[in-house]
Amino acid sequence: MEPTPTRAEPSNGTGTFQPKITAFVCNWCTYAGADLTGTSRIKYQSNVRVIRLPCTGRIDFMLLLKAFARGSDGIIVSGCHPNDCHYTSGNYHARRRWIVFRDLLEFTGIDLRRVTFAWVSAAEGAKWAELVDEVTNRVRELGPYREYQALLGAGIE
Amino acid sequence: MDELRDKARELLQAGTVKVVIGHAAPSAGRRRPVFVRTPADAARLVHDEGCWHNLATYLTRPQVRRLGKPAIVASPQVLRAMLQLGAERQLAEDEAVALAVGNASSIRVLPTLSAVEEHLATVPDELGAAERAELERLSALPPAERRAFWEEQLGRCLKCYACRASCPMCYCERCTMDCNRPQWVPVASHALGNLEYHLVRAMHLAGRCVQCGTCGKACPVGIPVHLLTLFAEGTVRRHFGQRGGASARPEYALSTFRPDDKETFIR
Amino acid sequence: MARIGVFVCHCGENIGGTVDCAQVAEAARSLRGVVHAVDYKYMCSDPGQNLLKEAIREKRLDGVVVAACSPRMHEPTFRAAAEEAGLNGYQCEMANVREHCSWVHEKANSTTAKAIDLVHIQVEKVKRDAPLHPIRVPVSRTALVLGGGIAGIQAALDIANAGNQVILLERSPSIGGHMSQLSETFPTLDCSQCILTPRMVEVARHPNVTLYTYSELEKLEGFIGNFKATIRRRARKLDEKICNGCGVCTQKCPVKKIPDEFNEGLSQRRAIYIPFPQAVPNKPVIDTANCTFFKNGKCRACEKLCAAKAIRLDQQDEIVVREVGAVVLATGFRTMGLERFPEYGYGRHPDLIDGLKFERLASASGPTAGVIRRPSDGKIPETVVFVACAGSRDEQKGVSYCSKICCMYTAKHAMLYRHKVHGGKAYVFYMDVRAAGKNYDEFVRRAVEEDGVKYVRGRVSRIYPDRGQLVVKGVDTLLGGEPLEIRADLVVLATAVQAQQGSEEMAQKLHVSYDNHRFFAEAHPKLRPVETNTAGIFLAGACQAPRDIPESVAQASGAAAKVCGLFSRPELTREPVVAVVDRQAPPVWSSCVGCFLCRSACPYQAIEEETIRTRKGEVVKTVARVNAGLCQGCGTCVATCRTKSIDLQGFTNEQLFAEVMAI
Amino acid sequence: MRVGYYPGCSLVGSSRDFGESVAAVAGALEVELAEVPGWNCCGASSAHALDHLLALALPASVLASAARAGLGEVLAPCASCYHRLVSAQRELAGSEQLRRQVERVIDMPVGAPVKVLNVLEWLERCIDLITPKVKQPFARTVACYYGCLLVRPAKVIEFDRSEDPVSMDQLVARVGGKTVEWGFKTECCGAALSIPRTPTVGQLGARIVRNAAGSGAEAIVVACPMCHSNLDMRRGAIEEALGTSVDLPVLFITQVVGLALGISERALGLQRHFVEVRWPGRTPTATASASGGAAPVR
Repeated sequence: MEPTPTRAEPSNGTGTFQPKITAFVCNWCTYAGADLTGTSRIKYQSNVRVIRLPCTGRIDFMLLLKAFARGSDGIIVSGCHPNDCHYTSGNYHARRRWIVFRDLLEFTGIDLRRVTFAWVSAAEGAKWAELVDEVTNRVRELGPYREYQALLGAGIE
Repeated sequence: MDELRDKARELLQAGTVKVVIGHAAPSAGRRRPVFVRTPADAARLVHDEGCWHNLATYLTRPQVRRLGKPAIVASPQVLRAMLQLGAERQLAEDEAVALAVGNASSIRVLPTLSAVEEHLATVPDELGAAERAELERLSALPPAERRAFWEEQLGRCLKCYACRASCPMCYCERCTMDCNRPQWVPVASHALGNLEYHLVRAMHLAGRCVQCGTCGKACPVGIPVHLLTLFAEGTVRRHFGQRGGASARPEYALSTFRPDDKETFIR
Repeated sequence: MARIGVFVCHCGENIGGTVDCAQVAEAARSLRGVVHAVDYKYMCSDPGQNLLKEAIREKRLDGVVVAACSPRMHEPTFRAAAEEAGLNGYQCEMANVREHCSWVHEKANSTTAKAIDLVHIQVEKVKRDAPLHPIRVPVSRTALVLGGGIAGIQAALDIANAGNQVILLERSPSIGGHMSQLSETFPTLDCSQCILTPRMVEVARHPNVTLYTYSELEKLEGFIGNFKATIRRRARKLDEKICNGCGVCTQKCPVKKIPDEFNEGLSQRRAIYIPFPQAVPNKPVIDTANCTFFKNGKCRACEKLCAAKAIRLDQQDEIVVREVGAVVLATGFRTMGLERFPEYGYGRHPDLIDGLKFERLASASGPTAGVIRRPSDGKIPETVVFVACAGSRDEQKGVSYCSKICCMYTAKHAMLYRHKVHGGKAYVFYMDVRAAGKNYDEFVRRAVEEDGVKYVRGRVSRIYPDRGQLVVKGVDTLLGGEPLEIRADLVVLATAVQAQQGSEEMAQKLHVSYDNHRFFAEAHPKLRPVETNTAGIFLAGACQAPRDIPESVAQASGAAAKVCGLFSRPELTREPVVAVVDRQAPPVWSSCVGCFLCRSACPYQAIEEETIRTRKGEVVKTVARVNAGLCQGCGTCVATCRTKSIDLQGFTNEQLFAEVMAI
Repeated sequence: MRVGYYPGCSLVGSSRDFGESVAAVAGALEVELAEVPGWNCCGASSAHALDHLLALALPASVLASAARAGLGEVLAPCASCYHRLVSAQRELAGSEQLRRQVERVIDMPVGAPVKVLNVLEWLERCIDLITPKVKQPFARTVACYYGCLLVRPAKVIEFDRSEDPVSMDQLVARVGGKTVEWGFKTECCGAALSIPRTPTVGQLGARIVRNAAGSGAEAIVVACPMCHSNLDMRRGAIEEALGTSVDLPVLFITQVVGLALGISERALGLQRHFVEVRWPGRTPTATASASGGAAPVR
C-alpha cells in the first residue's frame, strides 16, 4: 500500500499521543447513529476512522486482525441491538463470532482493552459520541499498541 | 490386533470395500498411515498407542477417493471427524465403513454414519487430562505472559502447514491462507503472519474441531498449535453447548444462534 | 491504472468552516490513482453536479469520490449524476466528511487529517468498485391468496381488479371464513351476511380469479416473482361442473346427526352437505369420514338420487402446480377451546358457550332462526353473563396479548340479546374496555346507557352448574372488591383469539417467521406491517395478529397494493448489492467446497445448491449458489465462509481490506 | 419402606383423627414413619403475615433437621405445613443470600434438598401397596374437597392441576369409591377465620356443603385439617347459614383409604368427628362429644 500524507499518527497539535481507532459499523444502526451524532452536533474526538459495512454479520474477524496489523491502537465494532437487525439476524451471528473470537484473542494474550464491542442504534447519537470518547481515552491511557506492532517487524506488504 | 486384521481381510475379500485405511509399522516404534488394498496386506495393519494420525484426513483426499470405497480404522476421534465431514457434506451416509477401535475392546464394524453416531453415543467425549491441564495453566497466566508464550512458540512456526495437512477438517480446496485477492495473511513465515495464520485456523475450527490434537503432534518444531484449536472448540462448547463431530446433521455453532445467547462484553 | 476523481464539498460553512477542503483536495491529488481532485462550495447543487459530470467525461474517470455529507443523504443524487455522465452509479462513493467529521469535531489539523483519511478510504474502495447493474428478476403476474375469509377475498379482489391473475385457495368447502358465521357486525349492527355474500359471489365470478375451495397448499418453492405452488384439490366426490346445487342429496342422505361445523355444532348436517345456504361455491361435498359408502361400501343413495348424475364416488384428490409471483397469507385465526378452562368446568356444560356459538344463536340464518335459546333445553335465557378476556391477557393460559375484538363483540352480543329478549338481564365481566376505533366507544356506551347492559369490572373465578343454572362467581372491583355471584341461564365466554391451526407448519412451508404465539411475523412492526421477511410473501388479516373486519380489509388492500406494485413491471429490479459464490475456470470450477455451513447463516434462505457438471455432463461437485432474487445483501454468509468463496458485491473482501489498509 | 414424617401441630392436636388415620394406614402398609427429630412449628397462618425471615426460618429448621437426619422425603399431611415447607424451600433455593441469612438464624445448614410430600402425593406413591391390600372396597359416592393450600399457587406447589385437581378423586376410585363432579373442589373454606369470624366460615362452608350434597355426594373427603374442622366442627355455623341441617359427614382421605384397608373405625379416629358417619349398614360409634373431643362450637 502506498504511503499517504496521513500515515503519521493523527495529532491535534498538543503533542500528546493520538491513538488510531478503527471502527467497523453496520450501515443501518451504528452508521446512522453516528450520522445522528453529526446532525445533533455532538462533539467527540477525531481519532476514529469508520469502515461502513451493510451488517455486523458481514464483519470478518480477519478485518480486525488487519486493523491491528495496520497499526490501529484500538478497535470499535458496533451494530444494531439484538432484535433490531435490518437483516433480522446478522447481529446474532456476529455476536456468536465475537464471543469466540474475543476469548481466542484473550487466550493468545492480545489486549482486550483495545477491542470494544457495542450496540449503537440509529437513535443513539449521543451513545456513539460517548463510546468513541471512552475508547479513545482508554486507548490513549494504554498508549500505542507496541506489542502488536512489534510483530510487524519487517513490512508486511 | 488380529481381530482388526481379520475384519479388514473379510471386508476386502467380500469386496465391500476396496481399501482399508489404517496404520502400519514400517520399523519398530514408527507408525505411519497405510492403504491396504489386498486381503493379504491386511496383515500389515497395526493399532496401538503409537498410531496418532487422524486417518479421517484421508477420506477427503482425491487420491484416496480414487481407490474406491474405503474402510477406515477408527478411533473415537476418527469417528467424530467422520460425522463432522458428514455434517459438512464431504462424506455420504454409507460412503465409508468404520472399524471402530479404542475404548471398545472389540472391533465394531460401522457401515453408516448413523451407525457411527449411535456408537459414539456410548463413548465419552472428553479432553485429555494433559491438554486440559495445559489449557488451564495458560488461561491462568497473566495476559503478558500468555502473549510472551505464544510469541515465542509461534515465532518458531515455519508455515510448513503440517498442522493443516494433518487435520481432517482442513479439507478445503482453497484455504484462506492461499487466498491472494486480497492477500489476507502474508505468505512468508513471519511473527505477525504466523499469529494470524494460527488465529484463523483456530477460528475456522471452532465448532468443527473433533479435538484429536493431531495438528499438535504433526508440528515438526513441536509448537502446541492444537491448544489453540482445542481452546476455540472449548469456547464454543462452553458458550453454546454445541460440539464439533457430534452428529452428521449440519449444526454449525457459528452459523446458527439463539436470541438469548449470553455475553457480557457488548455495551 | 485507475482514473479516480475526488470532489470535496464545502457544504457552505458546514464542512468548509471546520475542514480545510482545499488541503483535502490537494492531499487527494497525491493519492495513487487519483487523476482529478477539486473542492467546491455545494457539490449537490446543479453547478456542483455538472462539475462532477464534466470531469467524468473530460478526464475519462472510472471512479469518483464525493467527500460531502452522509451517503445515506446524497449517495442516490451523485450516483444518478455519475450515471448521466456515463459512469456506472456503483463506481461513485461518498466520503462522509460532514456528519462523521466537520459536524462532530472542532476546527483543527486533526480534523482535516481525518477528512483526508476518510477520502483515502473511499478512494481505495472506489478503485475496486466493479460496475454493478440492478438485478432483474422476471415476475409471473399471478398471485396466490391463501385463505378465503374476508381478508383473502378482499386481497384477491383488489389484485384481480388491477388486472392481475389470482388463485384464491380455501381449505374448507366454501369461502367466507369466520365472517360468514357472524350475525351482525359492530359498530353498525349491519348483517354480516348482507355485506359479505356479495363479495363472495363477486370474487367467485371474477374473470381473473381462479377459486380453489376444499384445497390445500402442499408446498411452495422458488422465490419472489417466481414461486411454484403445489396445490392439493381434495375430492368433493362430485363433479362441480355438472352439479346444479339442487341440494336433494343433502336432504336425502341417510347419515344424519353429524355436528354442523358452520353452526358450531348447534345443529346437525348429513354426510353430504352444503356448508351453509349462501356457500360459494354452492355445491355439496361428501364428508368421507362419516359417509356410509366410504365406511362399508354400501348406500350410494346420493348417487341414485342425483338427477344431474354429478356424484363421483371414485373421484380422487387432484394435484395442481401453478407458477405464482407473489403470495398473500390470509389464513385467519381460531379461538381458544373451552376445554382450556378447568375453572369454568372445561365448558362441558351445554349452556356455557363461546362467542362464535352465540353468533350462530343470534344469526337469523342460524339454527334457532335468530331466537336466543340456550342449547341445553331451548329455553330463552332470562339472565346471560358475558365474560370478556376469557384466556386473553392471561399468562396462565399462555396468552399475554389482548385479543382486541372481544370488547366490541361482547358489547354487540349483550346488545343483541337485550334487543331480542326484552326484560332479559345481561352482565358483562371485563378487565377494562378497549374500544379504540371509529365509533367503537360510542357503541359500547350505547350498550351500557341505552340497552342497559350491566358491566361488572372484575374477573370470573369459577362457573359451576347449580339447579339448572350456571353460577358465575366473580368480583366487582369497583364496588370495593365485593365477591359477586350471578345465577345465569347462559354464559358466553369471549375466548382468546389464537393463531390458526397449523400456522407453524404453514410458516415453515413458506419460510416466513412467526412470533412466539404462532402468529406470522411482519418484516417490520411499524414500517413494513404487511410484508414478511421472505420477499414476495405478504400478510393480511388475523393470521398476523388479532384483527377486526375493518382492519383485516384495510390490511388486505395494503397487501394487495404491495402485490400490484410488484406486478406493475414485467420484471423487478433489485439492488445489486448481493452475495455471489465464486466461479472459476476448470479444473477448479469454484473454490467453494460445498460444506453448506453458510446455509443456516442466511436469514433469507437464499443459499441454494448448484451441481457443476463437465460438458460431458458428469458431476464435478455440488457447490453453493446465492439466489439473487432472495439475497438482501447482509453478507453474513461471506464472513462465515472459510474458503472466502462468497463475496458481497459493493462490499467485497478486496475493498474492505484496502479500506483498512488505507487507514 | 421408610418415609420422613412431620406431623405438625394439628395432627397431634385439633386433628388427632387425621394423625391417627395416617399412622394406621402407614402401619397397614408397613411403611415406617420416621418423625423429624426435634421438629418445630411450621409457622403457618401467622408467621408469614408477621415476619418474612421468621416465616422462612421455621420451616427451614424443620427441613434442615430432616436433612441432618438423612431423610430424603418428608410426609407433611397437614396442607398448611406442606404449603409452608414447600414455599420456604422454593424461596431459599432461589436466593443464595437469603439462604445464608436463614442458616445464620437457625444455626445449621439448610442441607440437602428434602422432597416434601403431601398426603395425596404420599398415598399415590404407595398405591401399589394399597390396591392389593384393599379388603372392603369403599363403595360410597363422595365429593373430593382439596381446598386452597394443596394445589396453589401453581407456580410454587407444582402439584396436580391448580384449577381442577384430580389426584384425590383418583385415589378414591382406586379403593373402590365413586366421586362426584362439583364446583367447589378448591373454593375457600375460611381456613384461619374459623375463630375470629366464625359466621363467615359458616357461610363459606354452607356453599361447599350445599353444592356437595346437591351433586349427590354421601360424604366430603378432605386432605387438610383446616378444611376438616371448618366443615365438620363448624357444621353448627354452617347449618345456621343453611337454615337446615345436612347429614353429610367429612372424612380424611386417609380414613377413606383406611376403611378400604379394613382398619377399624376407632383406629382411624372416625369417632372423633362431630358429624357422625351414618351410612346404611354401619353401627354408629359413640359421637365426638361422648368420646371426649372438644364440644362442637355452635
